[in-house]
Amino acid sequence: MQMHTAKRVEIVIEKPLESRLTDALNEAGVTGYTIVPVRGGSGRSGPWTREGQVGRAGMVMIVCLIRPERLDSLLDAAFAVVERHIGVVSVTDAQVLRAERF
Amino acid sequence: MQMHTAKRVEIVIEKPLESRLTDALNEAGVTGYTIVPVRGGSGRSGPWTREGQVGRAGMVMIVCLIRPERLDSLLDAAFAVVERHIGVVSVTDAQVLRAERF
Amino acid sequence: MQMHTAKRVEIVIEKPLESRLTDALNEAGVTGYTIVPVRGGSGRSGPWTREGQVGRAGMVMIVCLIRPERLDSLLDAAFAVVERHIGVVSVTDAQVLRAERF
Amino acid sequence: MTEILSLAGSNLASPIILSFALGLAAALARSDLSIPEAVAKGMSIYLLFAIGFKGGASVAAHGIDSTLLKALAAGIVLSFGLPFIAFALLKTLTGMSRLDAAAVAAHYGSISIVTFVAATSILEGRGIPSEGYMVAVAAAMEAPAILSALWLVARNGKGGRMEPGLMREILLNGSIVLLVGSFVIGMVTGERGLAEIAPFIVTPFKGVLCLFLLDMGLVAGRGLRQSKGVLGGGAVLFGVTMPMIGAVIGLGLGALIGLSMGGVVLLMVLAASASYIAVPAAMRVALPEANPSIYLTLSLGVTFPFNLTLGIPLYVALATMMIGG
Amino acid sequence: MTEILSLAGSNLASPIILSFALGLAAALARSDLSIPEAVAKGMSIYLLFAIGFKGGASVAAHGIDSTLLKALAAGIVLSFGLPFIAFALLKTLTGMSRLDAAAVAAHYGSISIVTFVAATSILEGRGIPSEGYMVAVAAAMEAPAILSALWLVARNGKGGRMEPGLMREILLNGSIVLLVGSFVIGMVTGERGLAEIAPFIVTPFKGVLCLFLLDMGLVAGRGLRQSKGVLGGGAVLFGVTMPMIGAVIGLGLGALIGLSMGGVVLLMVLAASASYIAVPAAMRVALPEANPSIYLTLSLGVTFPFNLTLGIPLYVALATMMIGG
Amino acid sequence: MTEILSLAGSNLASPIILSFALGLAAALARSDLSIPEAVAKGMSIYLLFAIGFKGGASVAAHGIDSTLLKALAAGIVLSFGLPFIAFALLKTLTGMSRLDAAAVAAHYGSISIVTFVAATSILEGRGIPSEGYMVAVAAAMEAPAILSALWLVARNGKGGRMEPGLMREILLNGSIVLLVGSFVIGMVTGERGLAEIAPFIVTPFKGVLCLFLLDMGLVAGRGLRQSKGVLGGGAVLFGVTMPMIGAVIGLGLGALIGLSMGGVVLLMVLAASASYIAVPAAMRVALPEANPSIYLTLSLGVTFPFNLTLGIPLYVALATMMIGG
Ligand SMILES: Nc1ncnc2c1ncn2[C@@H]1O[C@H](COP(=O)(O)O)[C@@H](O)[C@H]1O
Ligand SMILES: Nc1ncnc2c1ncn2[C@@H]1O[C@H](COP(=O)(O)O)[C@@H](O)[C@H]1O
Ligand SMILES: Nc1ncnc2c1ncn2[C@@H]1O[C@H](COP(=O)(O)O)[C@@H](O)[C@H]1O
Ligand code: NA
Ligand code: NA
Ligand code: NA
Repeated sequence: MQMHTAKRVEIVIEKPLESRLTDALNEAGVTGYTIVPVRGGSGRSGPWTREGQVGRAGMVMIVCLIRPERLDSLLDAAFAVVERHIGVVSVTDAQVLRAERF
Repeated sequence: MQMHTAKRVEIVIEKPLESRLTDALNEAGVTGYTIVPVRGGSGRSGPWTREGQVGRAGMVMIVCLIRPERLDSLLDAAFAVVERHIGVVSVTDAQVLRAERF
Repeated sequence: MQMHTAKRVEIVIEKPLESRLTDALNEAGVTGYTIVPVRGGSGRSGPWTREGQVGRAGMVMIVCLIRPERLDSLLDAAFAVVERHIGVVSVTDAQVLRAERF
Repeated sequence: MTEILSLAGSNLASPIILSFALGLAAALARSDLSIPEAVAKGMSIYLLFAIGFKGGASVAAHGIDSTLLKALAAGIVLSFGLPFIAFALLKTLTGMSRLDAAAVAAHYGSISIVTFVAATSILEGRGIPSEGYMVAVAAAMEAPAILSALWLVARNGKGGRMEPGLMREILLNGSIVLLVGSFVIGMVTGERGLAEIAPFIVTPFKGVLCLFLLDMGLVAGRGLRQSKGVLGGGAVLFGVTMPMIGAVIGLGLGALIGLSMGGVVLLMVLAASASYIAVPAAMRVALPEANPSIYLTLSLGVTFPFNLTLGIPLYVALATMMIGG
Repeated sequence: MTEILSLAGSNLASPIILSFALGLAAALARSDLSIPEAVAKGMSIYLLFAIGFKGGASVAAHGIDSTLLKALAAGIVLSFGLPFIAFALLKTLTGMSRLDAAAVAAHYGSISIVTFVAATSILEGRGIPSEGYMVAVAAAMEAPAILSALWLVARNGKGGRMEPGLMREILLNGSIVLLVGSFVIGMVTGERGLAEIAPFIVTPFKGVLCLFLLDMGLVAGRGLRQSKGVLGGGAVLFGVTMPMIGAVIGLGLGALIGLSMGGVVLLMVLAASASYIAVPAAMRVALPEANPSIYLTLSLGVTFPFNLTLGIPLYVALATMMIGG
Repeated sequence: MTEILSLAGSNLASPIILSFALGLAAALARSDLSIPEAVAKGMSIYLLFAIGFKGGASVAAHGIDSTLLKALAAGIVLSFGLPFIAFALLKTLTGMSRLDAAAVAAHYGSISIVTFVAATSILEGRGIPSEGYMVAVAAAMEAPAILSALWLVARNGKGGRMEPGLMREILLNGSIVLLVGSFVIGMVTGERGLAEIAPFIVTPFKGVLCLFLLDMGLVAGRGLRQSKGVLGGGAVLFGVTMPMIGAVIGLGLGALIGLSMGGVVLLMVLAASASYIAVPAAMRVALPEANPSIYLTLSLGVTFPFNLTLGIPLYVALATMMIGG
């Protein structure tokens, strides 16, 4: 099966920032992503869990598959949103089927 | 700790197709996978979110860890289901503990 | 954008063990992780789905990004918990933004 | 005419309709108001269970009418037949591809159970009795339209294969099973069973319906916003004409088989309403190339609000005029 | 005998049992009907809160009976003791490994709160009063059985260590805390408190129970389908014999300590029922090598339906015969 | 004084408060009791819808009081003004950074709708009438405090920019839209609309409130456990002093504009309570560097329980003394 090189970017960010991040991605030309719910986690600001979150809106995980040459613009856009906020950005090498979709 | 080379395949697909995909995986001899819910996303068919999806059944993410030599048969099986549908397939190199499980 | 080498560890484990695993990670000095819900899956102990799980508490997926040199102590800690239980551990090479966070 | 208007007016000022309007407005204004998916699904299970049970208990109380079988047959005929009319109308009014037109047609042969529930509640409010077994007719009308749509596509040699297992999936889909199952439970346990659980399924029913319609409004509004420009004027025209055509045919059939005035109204409503749960899911499997934005926006964003606000009062008025109340 | 049958018959035709049957049938027919996990959990929280509160309010109304402590003691003795009987029976009837047998035994010493709730509701329907504090007995019986099972395994030198923190986890598990907590609230606020929230926890109770049992039927049916062949004939026989043995011992103990007829029935039901929430979770931590399919299928797929349909009417009949009503 | 104590005592023994205490105790004891997020959100939607609707229906019944506008103005003034007092008090009592102090201040200008609901329910229990439009005042007080906090930060040249879109987000946040929307629906459909859905939004209301407060207790307890040591003594002192200051100012303003005794109590409660939903979300966007543990723990872990248990009876007693009942 014919595969194509891609980057898999995974961003964990606070839920109130979600629409700001996806807007920024859209502006950077990234229109493909998948949002996964997050049940809890831990980081420098301590542990938290989702059950019965009153007030704490929680986090979400956004997964983007993109062509390698577009990685930098994606990261710039993401960083501008994540910068002042709680959150993590990681990148992995990947292969994708159906490159016409990216 | 002894690690073993593996492939991590991540498939995002429409929920109504979920059981068809897992059936196809089973037939291709892939009996290990994990299904993660998806809260929303965006692609060529536009953005969507899960909250209050009436009619739109949403998507799911299926993660499979397999021995590298079985990748092709997995991809063939997955592609047969995904082909005509909305969805994304990506592959990453990975290492796993406890290879006897794969 | 300046990136740093890291490992992405993904652990799928039974929910009743979740707090034992995160305690073990904390003891091993791993304080950053994200917990993703799991909707269902399949493995040597057969397929299951989450809807209406009475009695079966289900699984969760824990994602940790760590510096490569800390991988071994993480895996030792994780393995001690996962060993006798149902569950899967995989590791991928990754790059992260903002290494000061790890 | 003035009577229709006053009926429509009093309908529009009901908490049910206003809750829908609130949801619609909130979504169009891009408020983040939302009802969790699990809660929305829980409410729809509640509504199906309650409406099925009440229908069954009412049949137990009044005995099985000789028209039951005729009503079931009429429903199935409507579900099979309406897609062909819808398809022809779409080809006339819009430039939609055959595939999209067939997918839309399937929705209009099938039914919207919430529209049915709202109609029941309006009839009750006006003291018009109706046959309890109409919920069974609703269940019978969910699936046949899908077959008509697939046949419309296959005739054209354009894919749309009936995947193995799809028929079983459609017939055993959750809402049909729950509706029929609770109808049978209601029939078996009768008035006594109903009395036991009435404080759960009868008295708070209308309130739950309000919250559910709030969610429907949110979903419809968000859908309209996201698929701006997907529907042309012809499609929107179809979305309000087709229900009226369906209602008139339902009126004729209902009168023919001798349903009560309330029963005729419910058959009209079933014919007029368009599916937005069972059929879309089936279309994603059977006709994946058809554009879901088109059929969801039409069914949920145009026809559902039309029926809820203007349609139902109109059908009640029509039936009153034709059959007399 | 005919009385038992007619009682069983009228029990079987209740909305509660039929809802369970509907769920079971839907799952076995592979319908996609399902109740969201969050909603199912919400309903179980509602049921626990309501049953605990009502028990406490009833104790506040009738005063603490001198038998309360005796009943608690009887419950704890049953929970500790029944696993040994279950273990011996399993060794006789099946070829299960010691580990699996011990894990199953733990479930049968502990209790199923939904079976208890269903029994309460049947007693109420027949106008048989019972002691309000029986919900406290139910809470007391959840955990001891786990210790017996671990002891059965440890005796064999086969792992099954009591992990640090596990005991606290078991004693403070959500359902025990909620049951005991709402019992105390009911006791403190008494009839006045109950009156304030009765329209929420009393009148719609039975209806919620129907939907909850629908879900239980779905889960049990799916479990049965997925673990076809896991249970041999001996295990199934155990699944219907053990509850009856438990019920008879409960009958003896209940009579001995002087419970009312209704109270005796409830103690029988507690002894007869098998856990499917607290104990399975504890087993995954303490005895991870034991096969969950075995104990879940037995408890949820065999014993629960047996108790719900035939068991409870049988226990009522037995208690009526022995103690008189 | 003894009257205050007896009132506080009878308040403390209500199912509502005890449910909160149960949740708090369970969380502090590290029980795994938890209410699914979707169910908790569903309950809060129910409460907002019910309280808004009832307020609107009551306005429809009693006519719009000439004080409505004055009350709205008073609420907005309080919401704008209280953050400045809170900020000054924090600077005196604690060593908090300006940023954290401003973020906390925003919470105390805004309101907690659950505290408001609990107060309504206590007033009803004691037969004290109040103006239905106070829910509109509650909605009007949610947002202005955020602007004051941002201004406090900006004055210092310390970021806290008003991001584009944030104002729209705050004004159209789900709880404001639902509260105002259902208020309008209640006003339009009036007593007749209320009668239709009263079995859903009126009779079971208190019971739902119990379960909701159980969840609030769980969340507050978990928050307190996780942020042990985050708050010093000065901060805790602030958490109980500030509500009393707010209440006294609310009392003055309420008396000034001529609210009824019940209305004055509700304005006091609004002034005394601190937001834990709308404002925290806004702060994460506008002042991300402020520490969420501080403001959430103060608002949810200190002020909310204080108001619920001691505050409300105190405010009722104060209002009774000053205005007479
Ligand atoms: N090293 C990490 N690996 C995975 N997720 C992380 C990591 N660090 C932080 N996170 C996630 O990001 C959230 C906020 O992190 P922090 O900003 O460090 O408090 C945490 O709650 C986790 O969900
Ligand atoms: N590049 C991508 N990266 C991650 N997820 C994607 C991507 N493209 C599509 N998806 C996911 O697949 C779904 C359907 O995509 P599409 O078929 O392009 O409309 C989207 O809603 C996303 O959840
Ligand atoms: N090869 C695999 N790839 C992804 N997930 C797996 C795999 N094997 C097992 N799992 C997950 O781990 C759970 C338990 O696996 P097992 O212990 O093999 O029964 C399954 O239900 C899956 O969620
Ligand atoms: Na139709
Ligand atoms: Na038992
Ligand atoms: Na305030």
